[in-house]
Amino acid sequence: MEAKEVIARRVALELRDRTLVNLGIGLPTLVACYVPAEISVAFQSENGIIGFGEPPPDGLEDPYLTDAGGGYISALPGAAAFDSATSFALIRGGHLDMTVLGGLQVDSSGRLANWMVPGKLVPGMGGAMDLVAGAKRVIVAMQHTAKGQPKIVEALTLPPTAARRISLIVTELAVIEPTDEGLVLRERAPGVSVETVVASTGAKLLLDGDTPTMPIVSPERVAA
Amino acid sequence: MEAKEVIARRVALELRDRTLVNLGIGLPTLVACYVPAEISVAFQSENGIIGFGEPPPDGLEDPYLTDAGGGYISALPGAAAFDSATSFALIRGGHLDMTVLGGLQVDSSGRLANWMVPGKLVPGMGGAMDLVAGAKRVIVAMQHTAKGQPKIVEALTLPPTAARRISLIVTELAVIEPTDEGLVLRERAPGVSVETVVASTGAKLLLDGDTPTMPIVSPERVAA
Amino acid sequence: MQDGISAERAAAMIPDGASVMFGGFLGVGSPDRVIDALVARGARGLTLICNDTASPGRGVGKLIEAGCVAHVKASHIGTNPTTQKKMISGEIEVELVPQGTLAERIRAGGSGLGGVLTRTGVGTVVSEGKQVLEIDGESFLLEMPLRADFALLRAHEADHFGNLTYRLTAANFNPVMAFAADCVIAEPEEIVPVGVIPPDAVRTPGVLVHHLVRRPQ
Amino acid sequence: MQDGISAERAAAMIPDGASVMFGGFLGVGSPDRVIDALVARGARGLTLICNDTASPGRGVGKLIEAGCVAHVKASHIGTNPTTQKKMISGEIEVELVPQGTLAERIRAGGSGLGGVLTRTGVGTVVSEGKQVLEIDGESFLLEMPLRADFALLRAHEADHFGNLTYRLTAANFNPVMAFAADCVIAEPEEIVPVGVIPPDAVRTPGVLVHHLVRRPQ
Repeated sequence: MEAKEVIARRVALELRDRTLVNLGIGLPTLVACYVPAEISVAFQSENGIIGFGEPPPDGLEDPYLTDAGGGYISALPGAAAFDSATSFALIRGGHLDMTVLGGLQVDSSGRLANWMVPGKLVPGMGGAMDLVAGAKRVIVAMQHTAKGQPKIVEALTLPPTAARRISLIVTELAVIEPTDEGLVLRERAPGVSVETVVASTGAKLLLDGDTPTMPIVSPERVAA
Repeated sequence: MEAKEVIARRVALELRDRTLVNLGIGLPTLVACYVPAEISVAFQSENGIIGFGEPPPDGLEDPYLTDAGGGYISALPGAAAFDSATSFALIRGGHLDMTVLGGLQVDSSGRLANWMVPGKLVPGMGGAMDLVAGAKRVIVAMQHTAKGQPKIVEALTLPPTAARRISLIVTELAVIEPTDEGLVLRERAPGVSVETVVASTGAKLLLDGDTPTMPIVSPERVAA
Repeated sequence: MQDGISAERAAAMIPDGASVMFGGFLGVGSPDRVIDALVARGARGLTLICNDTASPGRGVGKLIEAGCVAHVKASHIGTNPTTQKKMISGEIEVELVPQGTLAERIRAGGSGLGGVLTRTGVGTVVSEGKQVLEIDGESFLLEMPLRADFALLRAHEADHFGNLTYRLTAANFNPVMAFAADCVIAEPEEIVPVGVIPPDAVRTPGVLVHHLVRRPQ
Repeated sequence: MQDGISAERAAAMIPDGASVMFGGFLGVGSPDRVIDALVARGARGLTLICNDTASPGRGVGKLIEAGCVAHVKASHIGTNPTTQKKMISGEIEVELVPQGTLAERIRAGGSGLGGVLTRTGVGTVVSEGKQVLEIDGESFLLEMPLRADFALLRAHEADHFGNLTYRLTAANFNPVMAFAADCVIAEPEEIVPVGVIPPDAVRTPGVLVHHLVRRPQ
């Protein structure tokens, strides 16, 4: 299984029934493919819609129905459209149960950096700062390392996205929870040892008893 | 002509073409009856509509279409309905060209009191404080005296509605404009002498040359 | 969206002493059936957040008369002599809030904002005890966000997801209150299947609504 | 509402150096015909207030490429390499604003509020040089209202009074920008007689709209 699929499948297990969820562009978007069959989740796109689905069939695209990445989407029955002020009232007012975002770095205090690399990449924060400041749960879905370097570090070297501590980090190697005491290793991926996770991590990891293997939603449980 | 009609007719001359106007409950509401035929005004009701007209014919009332006084109204073609937050975004954001309000007192600095009489009458300010703080022009339409006592006074004895200076006072006796220098008597009603106005006013009135007679929109110029 | 609940069930969910936002403007756009059920169950000590207290026998005016209310935050109580009488006798505590400020405080409470900065109320009794900020040489009052335990809305249509529409001037405070309470209960005129309300016609997204009050059986 | 104007006339009304809000999200819901006309007339020195700078050849991306722009206030420029290049070369000055903060700053500018108090940006570079208020033990950043000389909107339908509707995700920043500029110009897909848009379907009241761009003749 590819790293991205492992991550997306594990994040999907964090989804809860009857909740509102925002998926960031890129890897987080994959999570929508692995929603467990027994639960119903409403996805929000910050450009102004709740209740969207797969891209429409070829030739049936609506130029006025796109996601936050600009891709064509479908509206599901019961969808609601709204403007940007309403969209961020939802995000910042505590109405968003969960957001899944990519990350460049997370540090030992659980702060996330994911919007710029000074001098190299200055795309802008888009809605990321609002999402991290406002969502009830913030899940960072990212590969464990970049070019061999740990992305989980003692202290951020990149500009933080928010002062707030994020809720959970999910990588292809492990599930890590930032807590008052520090980063706690909650799970390791199938076939990955605790030592491998520790060696790939740039911050101190706390162990909480045995580290169970990451459960991953199996293909047959995925919604059609 | 009754005092209220004189006032409403004179205020109607302050209406400008293609403007948005809010009329307070009571006397100010009468202004809508005297809109000059050549101009088009959109009336806003702060409970959430722009573009309303006369009460509907008997038996055709819509229980969900009322003005800020709770009376049944009609929607004119091109009306727009909206919620309270939008309504006050219009009022406080400078989008309302004019409001006409009743008054209990106006003082020499042009401050209005119109929302309570301590110990006697505490109805609440409703939208009055927002209207006075936010409308481009604030016209106070009121009778010149109450129970023989002047309502235009040197200093308010009632709690002010806003710190802001209102734009114009129209009574059955006179039109008075608050300015940096004080209250300037701009017009007197037909058949009313300057002396009568001064004698009925509790604040110093400045004269600006001859005081012309109040023009009042004549019946034939009123919109059908 | 779960199954629709009865007005009685909705009233039973709201404990004595709860803070409750009520949509409505002089009774237009009020959740009337839940109000009747609150009166019937003899609710006590409620804090009402609403534009006005309507009139005796109408809208939230029924709650005032029936002795359900301890506190009122509203912009206007002048149309209900009972509210005024109970305020003077000390039975009900009233906080008067300018109407636009009330709408914005509720919006702030529902949108995660720290407060509202407004010109309204500067230089009046409304500013007493409140912080005034000088911004670009002008004075703005800092007004606090408002939230409640419950919001009771009156809607026109609801679909099975809880998406809501409103009708003409019956919208008033309902849409903004939908964001600002821990539990949101909507009382629609009509309940329609999912898909009947087009996405652009939805004025309150269903994710905000916890319960729909069903029509009388 | 006056007669409809051409896109060229709209572009001619906007002087070089003006500040202009543009609706649109990655080019979806942008006033494309006025943008083309601004490029054609060789506008210079504009300040753009918009969510993003779309991509080269799309939406406001065309203005960036054509050298019309001196300043950009946006939440995201990552989809337009030309914006990034011109920012690095110093041709364009970019102020990055979190997307929700951008929407609220525009709303504050259009609603007469003194500022926005938000958690977003606290503890980040966004808070540099800004006031942080402690309210009920929590930190909120004070963000300033935003207004512009012009707002250019893309609408779905407009009636002859200028009442507007929007379509699905093409609404985005358009409704909030309608309140926040001295001159508001809307470019609708369809122009219909007064009365065709029902009052509850209107999302921007016509009183906010100064000019409608007519369809190509």
